Amino acid sequence: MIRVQREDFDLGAEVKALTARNPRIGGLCSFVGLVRDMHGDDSVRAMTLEHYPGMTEKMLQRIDDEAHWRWPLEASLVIHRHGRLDPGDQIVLVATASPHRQAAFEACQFLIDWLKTQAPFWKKEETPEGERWVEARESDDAAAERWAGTGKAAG
Amino acid sequence: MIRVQREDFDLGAEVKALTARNPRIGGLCSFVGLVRDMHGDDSVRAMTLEHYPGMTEKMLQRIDDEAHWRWPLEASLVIHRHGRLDPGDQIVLVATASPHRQAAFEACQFLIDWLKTQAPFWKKEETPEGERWVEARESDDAAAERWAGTGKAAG
Amino acid sequence: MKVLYFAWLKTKTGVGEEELSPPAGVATVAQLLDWLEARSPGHGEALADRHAIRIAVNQEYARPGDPVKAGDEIALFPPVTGG
Amino acid sequence: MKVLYFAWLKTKTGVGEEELSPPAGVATVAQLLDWLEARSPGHGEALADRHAIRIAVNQEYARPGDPVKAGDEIALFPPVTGG
Repeated sequence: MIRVQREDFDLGAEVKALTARNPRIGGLCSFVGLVRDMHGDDSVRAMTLEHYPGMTEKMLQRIDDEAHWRWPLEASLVIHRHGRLDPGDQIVLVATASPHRQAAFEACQFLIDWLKTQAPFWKKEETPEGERWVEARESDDAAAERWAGTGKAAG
Repeated sequence: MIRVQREDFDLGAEVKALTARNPRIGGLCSFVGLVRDMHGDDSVRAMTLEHYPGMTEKMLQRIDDEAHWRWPLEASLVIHRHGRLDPGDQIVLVATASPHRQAAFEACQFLIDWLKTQAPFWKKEETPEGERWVEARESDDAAAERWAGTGKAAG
Repeated sequence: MKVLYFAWLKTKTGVGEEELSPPAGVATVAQLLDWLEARSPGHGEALADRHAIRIAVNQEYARPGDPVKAGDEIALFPPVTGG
Repeated sequence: MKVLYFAWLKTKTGVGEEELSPPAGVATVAQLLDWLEARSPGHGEALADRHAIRIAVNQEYARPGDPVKAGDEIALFPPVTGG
């Protein structure tokens, strides 16, 4: 399940809804990305997330489908916010539930790694020196590359 | 931070308390282990978690300290329940917060992998054929072995 | 054909979205970028470094040799930085 | 010396905790297990397969050759299965 929204989200409530009444779930892994007040040596006062409505949902849905194909997931959720955010604010939530913990962990990392290189979002930071667009990081490409094989993962 | 308790826990509230007012945190990873209604081909009606009071807290604290030594964590939390639990109930929570998502993911996996092989808890399952003590799984030993090196991980 | 610009490509071109009818010779992504580059100094600046640009055709990632045609939705943007 | 039994070791010995004073010859974990094994048929059954048992001395994992002495807290239990 995927959602793109301006509003904040409630990790506890989202996860509860995701796992409710499914005793096949043995492990639930979640990741929340937050706005930091620093980027390298520069302080960040606020951030704006721009996105490409339509393509964003399409890419997130594809990434989510891929995770379900690769791992034996009982449920998954991706929420990504857009708009203006302050330091400490939540940006993204990825949650995966599986009978086995290893599958939950791997699928969760896969989703956030792919999302960071495939989903059309762009961050603009407000610093004391003015606004600037965040540049893509090579380490994010490397993280996504780990999952480049199309083979089905072990359960 | 570690806690051993009979009571249930609230993922959302725990994570909120863990990350509150710390804008250095860029990523928060959490894992919740739940009671499944099946083990292999057998149905499980309920489960009782026995533990070794004193040694349990000592081992969990050591595992938590080790995670902070290996990764640049801003905060971490391990909660493990004991007593009688039903299918769908929460057993354990591990949460890690770091400036970087990779460190948060790795530390979270490290904590749950080590906990499963080092912390003195034992599961007894109630099945239609009666009660039985769960046997340790080789795959859990293998998962913990991945972290056997004592070197400091990349941030 | 609708052309969308995101992030600093929008800032530099000064436009978020434009409805265009390129000439018959514009049949690929690369040919479209060459044609767009000449539209204004802002377009020229935005499209100067092709390695810094990602392209989507009808909301799918595309390469320079991929075809473009009337009715397509083309998007130009920098490498993504969400998550 | 306090000896604790957990999980199926408690079930088989029929005791969760006992206060004991082993003879002078019992100076290591291995010697203690040999001595405990003879205490009752239940102890004998519980301690039959040493590979299935983990030992802690004063709440630290211990090996067969590690020393034990008066005042120690010794715990015997199967491989752990929490998490």
